Amino acid sequence: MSTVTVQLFASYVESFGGPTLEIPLDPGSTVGDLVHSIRSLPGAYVLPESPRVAVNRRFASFDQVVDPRDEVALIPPVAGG
Amino acid sequence: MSTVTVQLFASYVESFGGPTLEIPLDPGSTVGDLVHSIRSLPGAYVLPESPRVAVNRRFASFDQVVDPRDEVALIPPVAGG
Amino acid sequence: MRRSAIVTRAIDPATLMAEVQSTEFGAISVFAGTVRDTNDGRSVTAIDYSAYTSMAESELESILAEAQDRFGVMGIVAEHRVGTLAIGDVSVAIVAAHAHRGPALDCTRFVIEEIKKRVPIWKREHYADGAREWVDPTARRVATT
Amino acid sequence: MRRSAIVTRAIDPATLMAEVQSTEFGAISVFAGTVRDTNDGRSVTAIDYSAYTSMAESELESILAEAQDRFGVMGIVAEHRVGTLAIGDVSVAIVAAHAHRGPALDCTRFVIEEIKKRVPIWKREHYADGAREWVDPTARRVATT
Repeated sequence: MSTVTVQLFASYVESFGGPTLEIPLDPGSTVGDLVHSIRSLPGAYVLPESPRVAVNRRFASFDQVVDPRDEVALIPPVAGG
Repeated sequence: MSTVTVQLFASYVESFGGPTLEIPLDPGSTVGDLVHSIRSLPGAYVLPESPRVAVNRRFASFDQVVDPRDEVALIPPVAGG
Repeated sequence: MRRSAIVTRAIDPATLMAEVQSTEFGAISVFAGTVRDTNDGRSVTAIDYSAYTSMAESELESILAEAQDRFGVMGIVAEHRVGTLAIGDVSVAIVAAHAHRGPALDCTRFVIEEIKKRVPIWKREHYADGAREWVDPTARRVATT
Repeated sequence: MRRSAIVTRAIDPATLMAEVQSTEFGAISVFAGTVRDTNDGRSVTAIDYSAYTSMAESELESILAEAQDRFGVMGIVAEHRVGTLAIGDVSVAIVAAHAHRGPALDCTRFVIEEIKKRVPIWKREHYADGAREWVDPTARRVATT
Protein backbone atom coordinates (compact mmCIF):
# COMPACT_ATOMS: atom_id res chain seq x y z
CA MET A 1 0.00 0.00 0.00
CA SER A 2 1.28 3.46 -0.91
CA THR A 3 0.89 6.65 1.05
CA VAL A 4 0.13 10.26 0.19
CA THR A 5 1.57 13.32 1.89
CA VAL A 6 -1.03 15.74 3.21
CA GLN A 7 0.13 19.29 3.88
CA LEU A 8 -1.19 21.08 6.94
CA PHE A 9 -1.40 24.80 7.64
CA ALA A 10 -2.06 27.28 10.43
CA SER A 11 -3.91 25.79 13.42
CA TYR A 12 -3.86 22.28 11.91
CA VAL A 13 -0.07 22.14 12.22
CA GLU A 14 -0.47 22.50 15.96
CA SER A 15 -3.50 20.22 16.20
CA PHE A 16 -1.87 17.34 14.35
CA GLY A 17 1.63 18.04 15.71
CA GLY A 18 3.49 18.74 12.46
CA PRO A 19 3.37 20.29 8.98
CA THR A 20 2.46 17.08 7.11
CA LEU A 21 0.66 13.77 7.52
CA GLU A 22 1.48 10.52 5.70
CA ILE A 23 -1.80 8.76 4.98
CA PRO A 24 -2.06 5.18 3.62
CA LEU A 25 -3.78 5.10 0.25
CA ASP A 26 -5.48 2.16 -1.45
CA PRO A 27 -5.65 2.35 -5.25
CA GLY A 28 -8.76 4.27 -6.23
CA SER A 29 -9.05 6.01 -2.87
CA THR A 30 -10.96 9.28 -2.91
CA VAL A 31 -10.67 12.54 -1.03
CA GLY A 32 -13.53 11.28 1.13
CA ASP A 33 -11.56 8.11 2.01
CA LEU A 34 -8.57 10.28 2.88
CA VAL A 35 -10.61 12.46 5.20
CA HIS A 36 -12.05 9.31 6.79
CA SER A 37 -8.49 8.08 7.53
CA ILE A 38 -7.46 11.46 8.93
CA ARG A 39 -10.44 11.45 11.29
CA SER A 40 -8.90 8.52 13.18
CA LEU A 41 -5.79 10.55 14.07
CA PRO A 42 -5.20 12.43 17.31
CA GLY A 43 -5.98 16.08 16.73
CA ALA A 44 -8.76 15.33 14.26
CA TYR A 45 -11.34 16.74 16.66
CA VAL A 46 -10.51 20.16 15.15
CA LEU A 47 -11.89 19.17 11.75
CA PRO A 48 -15.25 20.62 10.74
CA GLU A 49 -18.04 18.38 9.48
CA SER A 50 -16.83 18.70 5.88
CA PRO A 51 -13.16 19.64 5.84
CA ARG A 52 -11.87 21.30 2.68
CA VAL A 53 -9.18 19.44 0.82
CA ALA A 54 -7.07 20.77 -2.03
CA VAL A 55 -5.58 18.44 -4.64
CA ASN A 56 -2.89 19.96 -6.82
CA ARG A 57 -3.75 23.42 -5.49
CA ARG A 58 -7.45 23.27 -6.28
CA PHE A 59 -10.34 22.56 -3.97
CA ALA A 60 -11.43 18.95 -4.53
CA SER A 61 -14.77 17.22 -4.12
CA PHE A 62 -15.02 14.21 -1.81
CA ASP A 63 -15.44 11.81 -4.75
CA GLN A 64 -12.22 12.88 -6.50
CA VAL A 65 -9.71 10.04 -6.73
CA VAL A 66 -6.32 10.72 -5.12
CA ASP A 67 -3.02 9.63 -6.61
CA PRO A 68 0.01 9.18 -4.31
CA ARG A 69 1.91 11.79 -6.34
CA ASP A 70 -0.82 14.43 -5.97
CA GLU A 71 -0.09 17.54 -3.94
CA VAL A 72 -2.72 17.21 -1.22
CA ALA A 73 -3.52 19.75 1.48
CA LEU A 74 -6.03 19.96 4.28
CA ILE A 75 -7.34 23.53 4.29
CA PRO A 76 -8.42 25.06 7.62
CA PRO A 77 -11.21 27.66 7.50
CA VAL A 78 -9.61 30.53 5.59
CA ALA A 79 -9.24 33.92 7.22
CA GLY A 80 -7.56 36.13 4.66
CA GLY A 81 -8.46 39.67 3.78
CA MET B 1 -44.98 93.91 -7.71
CA SER B 2 -41.54 92.71 -6.58
CA THR B 3 -39.13 90.45 -8.45
CA VAL B 4 -36.84 87.60 -7.50
CA THR B 5 -33.42 86.86 -8.99
CA VAL B 6 -33.04 83.36 -10.40
CA GLN B 7 -29.49 82.08 -10.87
CA LEU B 8 -28.71 80.04 -13.95
CA PHE B 9 -25.88 77.55 -14.53
CA ALA B 10 -24.18 75.57 -17.26
CA SER B 11 -26.28 75.16 -20.42
CA TYR B 12 -29.10 77.34 -19.03
CA VAL B 13 -26.83 80.40 -19.09
CA GLU B 14 -26.56 79.98 -22.85
CA SER B 15 -30.20 79.03 -23.37
CA PHE B 16 -31.56 82.05 -21.49
CA GLY B 17 -28.75 84.38 -22.61
CA GLY B 18 -27.26 85.31 -19.23
CA PRO B 19 -26.37 84.15 -15.70
CA THR B 20 -29.58 85.38 -14.01
CA LEU B 21 -33.25 86.05 -14.64
CA GLU B 22 -35.39 88.65 -12.88
CA ILE B 23 -38.86 87.16 -12.46
CA PRO B 24 -41.90 89.15 -11.23
CA LEU B 25 -43.27 87.74 -8.00
CA ASP B 26 -46.76 88.21 -6.51
CA PRO B 27 -46.99 87.86 -2.73
CA GLY B 28 -47.46 84.18 -1.88
CA SER B 29 -46.07 82.98 -5.19
CA THR B 30 -44.69 79.45 -5.17
CA VAL B 31 -41.83 77.68 -6.91
CA GLY B 32 -44.42 76.28 -9.30
CA ASP B 33 -45.62 79.82 -10.14
CA LEU B 34 -42.03 80.85 -10.75
CA VAL B 35 -41.42 77.96 -13.13
CA HIS B 36 -44.67 78.85 -14.91
CA SER B 37 -43.38 82.42 -15.46
CA ILE B 38 -40.00 81.20 -16.66
CA ARG B 39 -41.68 78.94 -19.22
CA SER B 40 -42.91 82.02 -21.11
CA LEU B 41 -39.33 83.23 -21.72
CA PRO B 42 -37.26 82.62 -24.84
CA GLY B 43 -34.92 79.69 -24.19
CA ALA B 44 -37.41 77.91 -21.93
CA TYR B 45 -37.75 75.10 -24.46
CA VAL B 46 -34.67 73.55 -22.78
CA LEU B 47 -36.53 73.00 -19.51
CA PRO B 48 -37.54 69.44 -18.69
CA GLU B 49 -41.11 68.65 -17.69
CA SER B 50 -40.35 69.24 -14.00
CA PRO B 51 -37.34 71.53 -13.69
CA ARG B 52 -35.47 71.39 -10.39
CA VAL B 53 -35.38 74.62 -8.41
CA ALA B 54 -33.22 75.35 -5.38
CA VAL B 55 -34.29 77.88 -2.78
CA ASN B 56 -31.59 78.98 -0.37
CA ARG B 57 -29.32 76.20 -1.63
CA ARG B 58 -31.78 73.37 -1.11
CA PHE B 59 -33.98 71.62 -3.62
CA ALA B 60 -37.52 73.01 -3.24
CA SER B 61 -40.91 71.48 -3.93
CA PHE B 62 -43.27 73.23 -6.35
CA ASP B 63 -45.60 74.31 -3.55
CA GLN B 64 -42.89 76.09 -1.55
CA VAL B 65 -43.57 79.85 -1.24
CA VAL B 66 -40.84 82.11 -2.61
CA ASP B 67 -39.74 85.32 -0.94
CA PRO B 68 -38.09 88.07 -3.06
CA ARG B 69 -35.00 87.85 -0.83
CA ASP B 70 -34.59 84.08 -1.28
CA GLU B 71 -31.55 82.76 -3.15
CA VAL B 72 -33.25 81.00 -6.04
CA ALA B 73 -31.57 78.87 -8.69
CA LEU B 74 -32.78 76.86 -11.65
CA ILE B 75 -30.79 73.61 -11.63
CA PRO B 76 -30.05 71.91 -14.98
CA PRO B 77 -29.76 68.10 -14.94
CA VAL B 78 -26.66 67.50 -12.82
CA ALA B 79 -23.66 65.72 -14.32
CA GLY B 80 -21.06 65.58 -11.59
CA GLY B 81 -18.91 62.62 -10.64
CA MET C 1 -14.45 62.13 11.10
CA ARG C 2 -16.09 63.68 8.07
CA ARG C 3 -14.94 66.22 5.50
CA SER C 4 -16.08 67.26 2.06
CA ALA C 5 -14.99 69.93 -0.35
CA ILE C 6 -15.39 71.31 -3.84
CA VAL C 7 -11.81 71.98 -4.94
CA THR C 8 -10.06 73.67 -7.85
CA ARG C 9 -6.78 71.74 -7.50
CA ALA C 10 -5.75 68.16 -8.19
CA ILE C 11 -7.32 65.43 -6.03
CA ASP C 12 -4.98 62.82 -4.56
CA PRO C 13 -6.89 59.72 -3.38
CA ALA C 14 -3.86 58.52 -1.39
CA THR C 15 -3.88 61.71 0.68
CA LEU C 16 -7.58 61.21 1.40
CA MET C 17 -6.92 57.59 2.44
CA ALA C 18 -4.26 58.76 4.88
CA GLU C 19 -6.70 61.34 6.22
CA VAL C 20 -9.41 58.82 7.16
CA GLN C 21 -7.11 56.02 8.29
CA SER C 22 -7.31 55.06 11.96
CA THR C 23 -6.34 51.95 13.91
CA GLU C 24 -10.01 51.30 14.70
CA PHE C 25 -10.80 50.70 11.01
CA GLY C 26 -10.16 47.44 9.20
CA ALA C 27 -11.60 48.38 5.81
CA ILE C 28 -11.11 51.33 3.50
CA SER C 29 -13.13 51.73 0.33
CA VAL C 30 -12.16 54.30 -2.28
CA PHE C 31 -13.94 55.45 -5.39
CA ALA C 32 -12.28 57.79 -7.86
CA GLY C 33 -13.87 59.18 -11.00
CA THR C 34 -11.47 60.15 -13.75
CA VAL C 35 -11.78 61.88 -17.11
CA ARG C 36 -12.08 59.31 -19.89
CA ASP C 37 -10.84 59.84 -23.41
CA THR C 38 -14.15 58.71 -24.94
CA ASN C 39 -17.83 59.28 -24.17
CA ASP C 40 -20.73 57.90 -26.18
CA GLY C 41 -18.31 57.05 -28.95
CA ARG C 42 -16.88 60.58 -29.24
CA SER C 43 -13.23 61.35 -28.63
CA VAL C 44 -12.94 63.66 -25.60
CA THR C 45 -9.92 65.93 -25.05
CA ALA C 46 -10.89 67.70 -21.79
CA ILE C 47 -13.87 68.46 -19.55
CA ASP C 48 -14.94 71.72 -17.92
CA TYR C 49 -16.64 71.06 -14.59
CA SER C 50 -18.67 73.93 -13.18
CA ALA C 51 -20.72 74.06 -10.01
CA TYR C 52 -23.22 76.07 -8.05
CA THR C 53 -20.46 75.95 -5.51
CA SER C 54 -22.16 77.02 -2.29
CA MET C 55 -25.03 74.58 -2.82
CA ALA C 56 -22.71 71.83 -4.07
CA GLU C 57 -20.72 72.11 -0.85
CA SER C 58 -23.79 71.86 1.34
CA GLU C 59 -25.33 69.00 -0.69
CA LEU C 60 -22.08 67.04 -0.59
CA GLU C 61 -21.80 67.55 3.16
CA SER C 62 -25.45 66.43 3.58
CA ILE C 63 -24.76 63.28 1.60
CA LEU C 64 -21.79 62.40 3.81
CA ALA C 65 -23.81 63.06 6.95
CA GLU C 66 -26.58 60.79 5.66
CA ALA C 67 -23.98 58.14 4.81
CA GLN C 68 -22.52 58.27 8.31
CA ASP C 69 -25.96 57.93 9.78
CA ARG C 70 -26.95 55.08 7.46
CA PHE C 71 -23.77 52.99 7.69
CA GLY C 72 -22.63 53.73 11.24
CA VAL C 73 -20.01 56.03 12.58
CA MET C 74 -16.96 55.94 10.29
CA GLY C 75 -14.34 58.02 8.63
CA ILE C 76 -15.45 59.57 5.38
CA VAL C 77 -13.96 62.16 3.05
CA ALA C 78 -15.09 63.32 -0.38
CA GLU C 79 -13.73 65.89 -2.79
CA HIS C 80 -15.07 67.00 -6.16
CA ARG C 81 -12.94 69.07 -8.47
CA VAL C 82 -14.17 71.88 -10.73
CA GLY C 83 -12.44 73.74 -13.55
CA THR C 84 -10.96 72.36 -16.74
CA LEU C 85 -9.70 68.81 -16.30
CA ALA C 86 -7.41 66.88 -18.62
CA ILE C 87 -7.84 63.23 -19.61
CA GLY C 88 -6.93 61.01 -16.67
CA ASP C 89 -7.46 63.70 -14.04
CA VAL C 90 -9.45 62.71 -10.96
CA SER C 91 -12.77 64.58 -10.91
CA VAL C 92 -14.15 63.06 -7.71
CA ALA C 93 -12.82 60.88 -4.91
CA ILE C 94 -14.65 59.30 -2.00
CA VAL C 95 -12.93 57.43 0.82
CA ALA C 96 -14.90 55.56 3.48
CA ALA C 97 -13.36 53.66 6.38
CA HIS C 98 -15.13 51.34 8.80
CA ALA C 99 -14.30 48.51 11.17
CA HIS C 100 -15.83 46.09 8.61
CA ARG C 101 -15.84 45.89 4.84
CA GLY C 102 -19.61 45.75 4.20
CA PRO C 103 -20.47 49.24 5.45
CA ALA C 104 -17.31 50.75 3.91
CA LEU C 105 -18.19 49.36 0.46
CA ASP C 106 -21.89 50.26 0.76
CA CYS C 107 -21.00 53.77 1.85
CA THR C 108 -18.77 54.56 -1.11
CA ARG C 109 -21.38 53.39 -3.56
CA PHE C 110 -24.14 55.33 -1.80
CA VAL C 111 -22.12 58.55 -1.88
CA ILE C 112 -21.20 58.42 -5.58
CA GLU C 113 -24.78 57.56 -6.56
CA GLU C 114 -26.14 60.47 -4.51
CA ILE C 115 -23.53 62.86 -5.94
CA LYS C 116 -24.69 61.88 -9.42
CA LYS C 117 -28.30 62.63 -8.47
CA ARG C 118 -28.17 65.82 -6.49
CA VAL C 119 -24.91 67.72 -6.26
CA PRO C 120 -25.25 70.74 -8.60
CA ILE C 121 -22.19 70.17 -10.78
CA TRP C 122 -22.18 70.15 -14.57
CA LYS C 123 -19.71 69.20 -17.19
CA ARG C 124 -18.98 70.39 -20.70
CA GLU C 125 -16.96 68.02 -22.82
CA HIS C 126 -14.38 69.20 -25.32
CA TYR C 127 -14.28 66.92 -28.35
CA ALA C 128 -11.44 66.17 -30.71
CA ASP C 129 -13.38 67.87 -33.53
CA GLY C 130 -13.37 71.17 -31.59
CA ALA C 131 -17.00 71.02 -30.46
CA ARG C 132 -17.95 71.58 -26.81
CA GLU C 133 -21.18 70.33 -25.33
CA TRP C 134 -22.83 70.30 -21.93
CA VAL C 135 -23.55 66.76 -20.83
CA ASP C 136 -27.18 66.00 -19.99
CA PRO C 137 -27.44 62.55 -18.39
CA THR C 138 -31.24 62.74 -18.62
CA ALA C 139 -31.26 63.32 -22.38
CA ARG C 140 -32.06 60.51 -24.73
CA ARG C 141 -28.94 59.41 -26.52
CA VAL C 142 -28.95 59.98 -30.22
CA ALA C 143 -27.01 57.59 -32.39
CA THR C 144 -24.23 59.49 -34.12
CA THR C 145 -23.49 56.95 -36.81
CA MET D 1 -4.63 44.18 -17.64
CA ARG D 2 -4.65 41.86 -14.66
CA ARG D 3 -2.13 41.08 -11.96
CA SER D 4 -2.25 39.43 -8.56
CA ALA D 5 0.36 38.54 -5.99
CA ILE D 6 0.95 37.25 -2.51
CA VAL D 7 3.62 39.60 -1.13
CA THR D 8 5.83 39.81 1.94
CA ARG D 9 6.39 43.58 1.76
CA ALA D 10 4.18 46.59 2.40
CA ILE D 11 1.24 47.13 0.04
CA ASP D 12 0.74 50.63 -1.33
CA PRO D 13 -2.77 51.12 -2.75
CA ALA D 14 -1.68 54.31 -4.57
CA THR D 15 0.93 52.36 -6.52
CA LEU D 16 -1.73 49.82 -7.52
CA MET D 17 -4.05 52.61 -8.63
CA ALA D 18 -1.32 54.04 -10.84
CA GLU D 19 -0.75 50.57 -12.26
CA VAL D 20 -4.34 50.06 -13.46
CA GLN D 21 -5.00 53.63 -14.53
CA SER D 22 -5.65 54.18 -18.22
CA THR D 23 -7.33 56.95 -20.20
CA GLU D 24 -10.05 54.52 -21.27
CA PHE D 25 -11.28 54.14 -17.66
CA GLY D 26 -13.55 56.63 -15.92
CA ALA D 27 -13.92 54.83 -12.61
CA ILE D 28 -11.48 53.29 -10.17
CA SER D 29 -12.64 51.37 -7.14
CA VAL D 30 -10.20 50.44 -4.39
CA PHE D 31 -10.63 48.22 -1.36
CA ALA D 32 -7.94 47.98 1.28
CA GLY D 33 -8.07 45.77 4.35
CA THR D 34 -6.00 46.95 7.29
CA VAL D 35 -5.07 45.51 10.68
CA ARG D 36 -7.44 46.79 13.35
CA ASP D 37 -6.48 47.30 16.98
CA THR D 38 -9.53 45.38 18.24
CA ASN D 39 -11.32 42.17 17.27
CA ASP D 40 -14.34 40.69 18.99
CA GLY D 41 -13.67 43.03 21.90
CA ARG D 42 -10.06 41.92 22.41
CA SER D 43 -7.15 44.31 22.06
CA VAL D 44 -4.96 43.20 19.13
CA THR D 45 -1.27 44.17 18.86
CA ALA D 46 -0.28 42.42 15.60
CA ILE D 47 -1.39 39.69 13.18
CA ASP D 48 0.61 36.88 11.59
CA TYR D 49 -0.73 36.07 8.12
CA SER D 50 0.34 32.74 6.68
CA ALA D 51 -0.62 31.18 3.38
CA TYR D 52 -0.49 28.03 1.31
CA THR D 53 1.32 30.36 -1.04
CA SER D 54 1.30 28.48 -4.34
CA MET D 55 -2.42 27.73 -4.07
CA ALA D 56 -3.22 31.21 -2.75
CA GLU D 57 -1.54 32.70 -5.81
CA SER D 58 -3.50 30.54 -8.22
CA GLU D 59 -6.82 31.04 -6.39
CA LEU D 60 -6.32 34.81 -6.32
CA GLU D 61 -5.51 34.82 -10.03
CA SER D 62 -8.62 32.69 -10.73
CA ILE D 63 -10.78 35.13 -8.81
CA LEU D 64 -9.48 38.07 -10.84
CA ALA D 65 -10.01 36.17 -14.10
CA GLU D 66 -13.59 35.39 -13.04
CA ALA D 67 -14.10 39.04 -12.13
CA GLN D 68 -12.86 40.22 -15.52
CA ASP D 69 -15.17 37.79 -17.21
CA ARG D 70 -18.15 38.72 -15.05
CA PHE D 71 -17.81 42.51 -15.14
CA GLY D 72 -16.28 43.07 -18.56
CA VAL D 73 -12.75 43.71 -19.65
CA MET D 74 -11.08 46.05 -17.20
CA GLY D 75 -7.92 46.76 -15.29
CA ILE D 76 -7.64 44.81 -12.07
CA VAL D 77 -4.83 44.30 -9.58
CA ALA D 78 -4.86 42.57 -6.20
CA GLU D 79 -2.18 41.95 -3.62
CA HIS D 80 -2.38 40.11 -0.30
CA ARG D 81 0.42 40.41 2.21
CA VAL D 82 1.68 37.62 4.47
CA GLY D 83 4.02 37.70 7.46
CA THR D 84 3.66 39.62 10.71
CA LEU D 85 1.71 42.83 10.23
CA ALA D 86 1.45 45.73 12.65
CA ILE D 87 -1.71 47.66 13.51
CA GLY D 88 -2.69 49.84 10.55
CA ASP D 89 -0.74 47.83 7.98
CA VAL D 90 -2.55 47.02 4.74
CA SER D 91 -3.15 43.25 4.52
CA VAL D 92 -4.97 43.23 1.19
CA ALA D 93 -5.67 45.71 -1.59
CA ILE D 94 -7.83 45.38 -4.68
CA VAL D 95 -8.04 47.97 -7.43
CA ALA D 96 -10.53 47.69 -10.27
CA ALA D 97 -10.87 50.17 -13.13
CA HIS D 98 -13.62 50.32 -15.74
CA ALA D 99 -15.16 52.82 -18.12
CA HIS D 100 -18.16 53.04 -15.76
CA ARG D 101 -18.58 53.04 -11.99
CA GLY D 102 -21.06 50.18 -11.62
CA PRO D 103 -18.80 47.35 -12.81
CA ALA D 104 -15.76 48.82 -11.00
CA LEU D 105 -17.62 48.90 -7.68
CA ASP D 106 -19.20 45.47 -8.20
CA CYS D 107 -15.84 43.99 -9.11
CA THR D 108 -14.04 45.15 -5.99
CA ARG D 109 -16.75 43.75 -3.75
CA PHE D 110 -16.83 40.45 -5.62
CA VAL D 111 -13.06 40.01 -5.31
CA ILE D 112 -12.84 40.71 -1.56
CA GLU D 113 -15.81 38.40 -0.87
CA GLU D 114 -14.23 35.60 -2.90
CA ILE D 115 -10.85 36.09 -1.21
CA LYS D 116 -12.57 35.69 2.15
CA LYS D 117 -14.15 32.44 0.97
CA ARG D 118 -11.46 30.62 -0.89
CA VAL D 119 -7.93 31.98 -0.83
CA PRO D 120 -5.94 29.77 1.56
CA ILE D 121 -4.62 32.42 3.93
CA TRP D 122 -4.90 32.31 7.70
CA LYS D 123 -4.27 34.76 10.47
CA ARG D 124 -3.13 34.47 14.05
CA GLU D 125 -3.86 37.44 16.23
CA HIS D 126 -1.52 38.63 18.94
CA TYR D 127 -3.43 40.03 21.90
CA ALA D 128 -2.42 42.66 24.42
CA ASP D 129 -2.49 39.99 27.16
CA GLY D 130 0.22 37.99 25.34
CA ALA D 131 -2.07 35.29 23.94
CA ARG D 132 -1.96 34.31 20.26
CA GLU D 133 -4.86 32.62 18.51
CA TRP D 134 -5.68 31.47 14.99
CA VAL D 135 -8.82 33.15 13.74
CA ASP D 136 -11.60 30.82 12.64
CA PRO D 137 -14.35 32.81 10.92
CA THR D 138 -16.57 29.72 10.90
CA ALA D 139 -16.39 29.20 14.67
CA ARG D 140 -19.28 30.27 16.83
CA ARG D 141 -18.33 33.33 18.81
CA VAL D 142 -18.22 32.81 22.55
CA ALA D 143 -19.05 35.75 24.74
CA THR D 144 -15.97 36.71 26.73
CA THR D 145 -17.70 38.72 29.42
